[in-house]
Amino acid sequence: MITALLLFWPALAALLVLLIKGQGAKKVAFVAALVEFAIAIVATTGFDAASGATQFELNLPWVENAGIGFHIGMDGISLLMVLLTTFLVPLIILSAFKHDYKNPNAFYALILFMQTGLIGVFVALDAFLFYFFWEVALIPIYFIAAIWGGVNRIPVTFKFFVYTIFGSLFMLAAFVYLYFQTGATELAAHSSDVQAFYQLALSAESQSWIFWFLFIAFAIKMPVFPFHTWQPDTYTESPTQATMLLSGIMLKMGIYGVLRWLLPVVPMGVSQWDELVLILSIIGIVYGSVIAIRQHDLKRLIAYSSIAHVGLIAAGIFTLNEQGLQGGVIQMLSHGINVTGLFFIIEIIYRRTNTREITSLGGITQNAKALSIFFMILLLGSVALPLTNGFVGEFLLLLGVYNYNAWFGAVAGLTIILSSVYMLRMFQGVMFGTKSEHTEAFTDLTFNEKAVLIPLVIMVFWIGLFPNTFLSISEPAVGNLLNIINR
Amino acid sequence: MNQIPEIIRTVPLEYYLFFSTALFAIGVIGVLTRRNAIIIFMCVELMLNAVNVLLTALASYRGDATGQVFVFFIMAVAAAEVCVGLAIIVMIYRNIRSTDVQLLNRLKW
Amino acid sequence: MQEIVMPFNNQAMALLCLLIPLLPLIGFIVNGLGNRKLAKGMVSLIGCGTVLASFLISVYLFVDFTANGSRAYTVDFYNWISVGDMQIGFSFLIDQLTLLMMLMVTGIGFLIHLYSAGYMSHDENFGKFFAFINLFMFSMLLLVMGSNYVMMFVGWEGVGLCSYLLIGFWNKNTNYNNAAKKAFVMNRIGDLGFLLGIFLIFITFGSVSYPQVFAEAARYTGGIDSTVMIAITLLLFVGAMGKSAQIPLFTWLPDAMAGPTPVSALIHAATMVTAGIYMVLRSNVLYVLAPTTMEVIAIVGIATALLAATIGLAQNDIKKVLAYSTVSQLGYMFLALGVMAFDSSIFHVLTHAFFKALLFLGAGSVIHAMSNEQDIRYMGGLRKYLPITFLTFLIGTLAIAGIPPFAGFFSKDELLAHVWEHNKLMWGLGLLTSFMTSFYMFRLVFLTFFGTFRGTEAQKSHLHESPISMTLPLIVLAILSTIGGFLGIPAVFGENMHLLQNYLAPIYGYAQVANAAAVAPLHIEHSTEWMLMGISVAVAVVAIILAYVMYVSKKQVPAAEGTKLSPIHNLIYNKYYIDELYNAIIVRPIMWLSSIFHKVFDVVIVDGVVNGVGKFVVQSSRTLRFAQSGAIGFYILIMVVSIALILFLNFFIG
Amino acid sequence: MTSIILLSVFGIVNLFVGFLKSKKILLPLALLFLIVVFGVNLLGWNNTQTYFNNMLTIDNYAVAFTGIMVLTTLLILPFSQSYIDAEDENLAEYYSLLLFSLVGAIMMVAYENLIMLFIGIEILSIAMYVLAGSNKRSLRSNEAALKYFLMGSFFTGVLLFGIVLIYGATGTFDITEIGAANVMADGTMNTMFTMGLLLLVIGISFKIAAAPFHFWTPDVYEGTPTFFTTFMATVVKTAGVAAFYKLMNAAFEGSFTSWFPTVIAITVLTLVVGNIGAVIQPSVKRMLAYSSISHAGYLLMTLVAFNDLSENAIFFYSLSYAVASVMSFGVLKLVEDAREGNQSFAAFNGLGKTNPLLAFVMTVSMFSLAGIPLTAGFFGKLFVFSAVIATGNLTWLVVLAVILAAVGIYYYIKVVIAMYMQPAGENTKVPVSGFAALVLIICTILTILFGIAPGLVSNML
Repeated sequence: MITALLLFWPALAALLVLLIKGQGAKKVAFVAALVEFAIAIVATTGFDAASGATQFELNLPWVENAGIGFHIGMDGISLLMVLLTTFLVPLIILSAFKHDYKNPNAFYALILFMQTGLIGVFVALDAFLFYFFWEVALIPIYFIAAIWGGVNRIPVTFKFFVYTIFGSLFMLAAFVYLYFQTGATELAAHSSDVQAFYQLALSAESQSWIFWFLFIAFAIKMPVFPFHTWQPDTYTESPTQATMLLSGIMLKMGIYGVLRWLLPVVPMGVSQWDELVLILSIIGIVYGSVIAIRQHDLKRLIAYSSIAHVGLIAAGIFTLNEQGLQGGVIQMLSHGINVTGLFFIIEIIYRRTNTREITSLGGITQNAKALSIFFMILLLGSVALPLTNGFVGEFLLLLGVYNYNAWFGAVAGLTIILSSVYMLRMFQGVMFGTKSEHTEAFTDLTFNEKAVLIPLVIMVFWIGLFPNTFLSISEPAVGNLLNIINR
Repeated sequence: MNQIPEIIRTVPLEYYLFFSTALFAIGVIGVLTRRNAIIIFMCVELMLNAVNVLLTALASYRGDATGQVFVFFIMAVAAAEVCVGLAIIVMIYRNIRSTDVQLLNRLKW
Repeated sequence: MQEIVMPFNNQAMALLCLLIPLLPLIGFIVNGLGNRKLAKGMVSLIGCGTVLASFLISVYLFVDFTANGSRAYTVDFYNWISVGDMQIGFSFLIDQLTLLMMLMVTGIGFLIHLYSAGYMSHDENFGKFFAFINLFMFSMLLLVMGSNYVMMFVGWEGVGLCSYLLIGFWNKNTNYNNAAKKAFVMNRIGDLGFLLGIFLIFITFGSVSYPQVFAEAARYTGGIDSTVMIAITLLLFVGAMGKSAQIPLFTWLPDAMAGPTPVSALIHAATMVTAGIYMVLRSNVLYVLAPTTMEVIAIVGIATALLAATIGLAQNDIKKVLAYSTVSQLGYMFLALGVMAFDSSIFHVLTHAFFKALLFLGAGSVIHAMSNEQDIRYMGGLRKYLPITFLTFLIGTLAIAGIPPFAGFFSKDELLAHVWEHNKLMWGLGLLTSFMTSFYMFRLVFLTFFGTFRGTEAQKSHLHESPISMTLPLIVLAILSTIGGFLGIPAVFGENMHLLQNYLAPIYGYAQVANAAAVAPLHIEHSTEWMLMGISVAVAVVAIILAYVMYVSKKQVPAAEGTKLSPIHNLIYNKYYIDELYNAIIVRPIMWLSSIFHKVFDVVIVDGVVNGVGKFVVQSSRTLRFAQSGAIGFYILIMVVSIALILFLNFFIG
Repeated sequence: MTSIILLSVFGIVNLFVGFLKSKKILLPLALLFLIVVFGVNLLGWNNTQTYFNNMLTIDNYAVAFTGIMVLTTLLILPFSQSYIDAEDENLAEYYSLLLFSLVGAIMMVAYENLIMLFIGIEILSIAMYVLAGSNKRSLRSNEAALKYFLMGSFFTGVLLFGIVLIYGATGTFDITEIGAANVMADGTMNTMFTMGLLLLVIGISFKIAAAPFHFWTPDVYEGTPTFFTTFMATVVKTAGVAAFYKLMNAAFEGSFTSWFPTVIAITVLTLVVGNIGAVIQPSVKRMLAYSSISHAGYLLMTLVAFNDLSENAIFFYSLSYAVASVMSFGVLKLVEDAREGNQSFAAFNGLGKTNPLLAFVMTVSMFSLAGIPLTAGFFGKLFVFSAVIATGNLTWLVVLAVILAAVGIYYYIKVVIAMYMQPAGENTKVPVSGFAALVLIICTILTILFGIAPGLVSNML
């Protein structure tokens, strides 16, 4: 039941927020998101981390007689994703407090509504339910990005929308196909339940093409090279809150999809193509990093860096070894936290200077000590400095990839070098040097901004110092996953 | 005195078939080649009549009344179509003083 | 063979161990958050006090350790990362090597902190500076105390970060920032190698924890010089190259002189740069299993030593000379490692820490007095104004030149003796390096402290000896540089007088098992040893005389900027154009690639395909539109044709 | 049967009521009639009856589709507000024609005999010819009527010729008997039968606007007053597809192989033409016309699948499409009335600001038409694709449909962009009558309800 509560509370809250006129909406939305986080915490305390089983399950018939169930529940991986979502959403809402968006009720309601979609994706245990929430999460973010975004928002978000739906329709086709391969249950001739999918024994050939149908959908969402071209533009043009949602949480949908719906369902397809996927991912790492080196726009820079980071996660996950998978899971959390924080810092800088061009900035550190500290910490997390969150994930991921193939590991490891190049270049350009006309009167962080950044920074160190808190939650679930894959 | 169906049967069925197909085709060609709405409509009527001829013949050969009954249905419907069709054409003529269908191509692309 | 006791159950001792790195971390946090709010006195008290406390605890640990039979032990705090069968603990290993490094790091660290309290007293970011060097102490201590490779990596990256922060401490200056970035990136190149090495260790031995890895390695059945061992050791060595500034990753270190001088002394001379040597030494059991790697290390070491020494000959910046000398000395240390003279290497690390810290601090004192002038062409005759600085600096120079009885003499001599045994050519090159070292160091001394003052009048009027907080560390370090050598008295002066060797012997326990031949003690004829000593001292003295003749007697001053130099001089003066070379073969191609990826690949090809599909659809739509001509006749024609086609296909094709 | 009679009677009653001065009573009355018919129709559920010597069967199939069509008509009528307000519009006649044409539509889903099919199609079509030209002074309306009429009657001829050939081959008009007749053995008869079958398929394809017999659709939809276009896009299409499926299922199941290649070709062509054609349309109405072609394509996919999932898929898809169309055309009508007949995308600019409700309704309908979750359209597409994939060897068709569905999103979202992301400019608030608003809200609720709980209606047949 608590899963259902998690799932529907944001949607209900969204309706409530929609009714509130004026800027009061954000406060209600913030409180609602906090409540959601509290629910997630309650769920976590009741969660038996030692067991890899799905917990808090709810299985109702949805499309009766067709074997399509409203089946939700959480295992360790889901729980972590839910925690990430519920943790970030209040912060994202809070981060918008200083920004008086037009039609605030719609803006915040859409964020909350999207949260339902996101949570739904992470807890759905039925293929069609998963697809359902997958798209449900897309619609609000499209509107947020397209209505409150930058100058070029319309064509850019348009492309994003069509692009991602195009990919996910293939997933739908694959799901329908898989659905018809399942055996009969007492209720219906077929079933779209996750367990039914896991029990499928498909021929290698059909697994092979199903793999691509599913992978394209997930790859576009992540995005993995070469399906990434919607991403930098969309991140740049969207309002920062949308960018945070997209990069912090939504991107994880793709990775989560791979974990839940790709690897265990078509293991033979995976073993046939994983090398290619790894190569693509690793190309993405180098590619994204190298491009990031020369970007001038801060948001675009982080966007490209995100391609690199996600490439590493994808590579790690497709190694199908425990380090890679666990690394992927923990890195999803870390990346979510770091990238959200970095985008927020860019937003803070943009609010004060009206520019995101590195060349027009500089010397901010002289005026804003607190900002410098937060920026530095998040940046270090992002470049995977030990004792920050990024290190644990990257270490495990690189170890996983190295375990798979030493050369792949070595090339993927270039991220360590390249990320430091572009991140430090950015930091130096923005924070160091002499002040520019834009940064002359730069003011340090306000209370609100600190309130957003402090929890993020705490998490940077928490995951960095005590990753086992989170690793132990996902470990049994990852073990289960591996058992199913290696069945 | 022969029954009408019997008289009809004195001609081989193929002939009816060819005849009505030819008539139908003439109708189609008429529709394709003419520009006057009324003549096009006449050609459509020709097509319907081709059908009627064939239907009658078939019904006779089958010794089945339903086919012939259907002819009446077709005639009734054709009459209704004529009413509506001519009304439409008249309406158009009032507006553009012509029944040339080629003058009507505002709706396109 | 030394067994490592684990786990260690003494809570109080565990707390003490934890306090050693933790105290500087607390100092970092307090000073960092209170940067502007705390009084400078308070800041220095916290900054120096925490390090002093760490030093004292280290001393206590050392005493305790020796008193309790010198048994190595680990202190486990908690399980840091645990995935499947990989358990990475947050734990420390206390053994002879660790203790030695701890004492050196905290001891010299404290002196430099003290020095900084004076040197940086006029800086507006005084608190920030102390925070950063405290953080450095924390990282460095983690590096040396960690009980597994990942912990070492934590410290490894941590010191890299501090190095970045401190080199770019005066961050308004873009050149300084670039130097900082360069240091960090170059270190990271090495770090990648290190990391891959750790992966390979984990895959080979199933653990990254020293006790397990070393025990496994001692039992290693793959034989000497197996591919895996060479790969592991080479990868680790790549890490060492980055951190310890060896060819090809050395160019960051001279640039790193952009940081405040105490930073150069602490990080880029005495402690951090020796991390590479520590790492090799720590992994000695792995390295003795891969003699090929050792050969590579030796070659890289001697090449670095020689290359840096030649560059040092022509530098005019007081800190740059010292920087190249540091690179050169580090090369020496690797040379020693390469010939498996582990003890000599750490011995040289130790003595080098004393005299190089001393030299840097002395240089700092000079710069302080000269109002931030660093070019020796504008100095001269400073011994009258800075007597203590001069004296201590001279002692340091004598030490580095290898003049007995100063510290450098012992370590360098022992080192060269090992090299002689291993390879005569290397010894010859080593001797050449020694000659050049002696020459450029005395060139520095003569140009700085002798002759007449060549600076501006304004500078001259400001010349003054540094305050006590700065001179005190100089004096202490000078004393250490003088007597430090007696830790390792060579066998010619008496058997078993080599304290360091005796002390460190247990850490080669596993290596003894794995490859006893490699760590067999050196047996060198006393006559040979006497001869080697004689030659090296003679060479050093000749170099000093040469330098004296050139710079004191003939009063030569290096050519001013822009003067036409002879081709070789020009080459050396411009550091063999290595930076330019790297720029041309690495930086520019990456930048070019970045543009190509972005502008051509991303925008034109990948996005072009995506947009192309969109355009194709729109174009199809536009084309399809023409079919919808609006003419009834045309419509019916097409439909009739379609009907005909359908019938035709069904009856004549299907 | 009762509903047919009732509708006929109500149609006539309506004409008489039209003599009254006030037109105010007409709408409530018509709605009342339809509600009665809807209720009466439901009585036929699980109560199969045949009439006229087995020429009509009111079975669950007929009841279900009649339900959709009556419901749709109910939902469409409130958009006639502009006719109520206008003095010179013959509202009573329009209503009656709609009611009469509904009779034809019901016959099309309840026929057991090709004669009834023909009569039903004609009743429906002739009424539509008139309604297409109902705006007598508009040349566009005239042109639409003429095009519809000429082409429609032409294809009536084709359809009839097909029926006659079938009759010639089998000697009967009864679809069950046709299905039972074994004509394949006889060579001559076989040719005649196949020819008839193909002409029949072509004739009905024309009625449901399947490519390449779609040419009338964009023009006629555009020219016809929007109120009636709505009816065309919903009731006519639903009736056509239901009739098509029933025909193939009852009469031509045995000759599957002889019509399958043609139908699949038509399906593919329809999907392509509909979706691609809609992409660059500058007018929302014309875009919706092309979109309706594409939906005919999706509906035809069920016919291609031709298995036990098809019926429910057709039903659900028709329902979701009909409701979404009522919403989209309804909003379009309101908007064009307020913008002096402007049907372009620009007419929708800033609707999100001026009329949040209309914009929301339009968005939901666009998403439903595009098949995006949370709307009924998603499950419509899901069921259709399911039916096709269940055949096992037509996955490529689904892939094609999926790609074209993505193209579909491209043009549907353009409306949403215009409404929410473009500035309103000159556009002012669109007046919405209470009835219309109510209908739009009901449709939205239905769309979302079926989008969340499709199980409510997905397994009725």
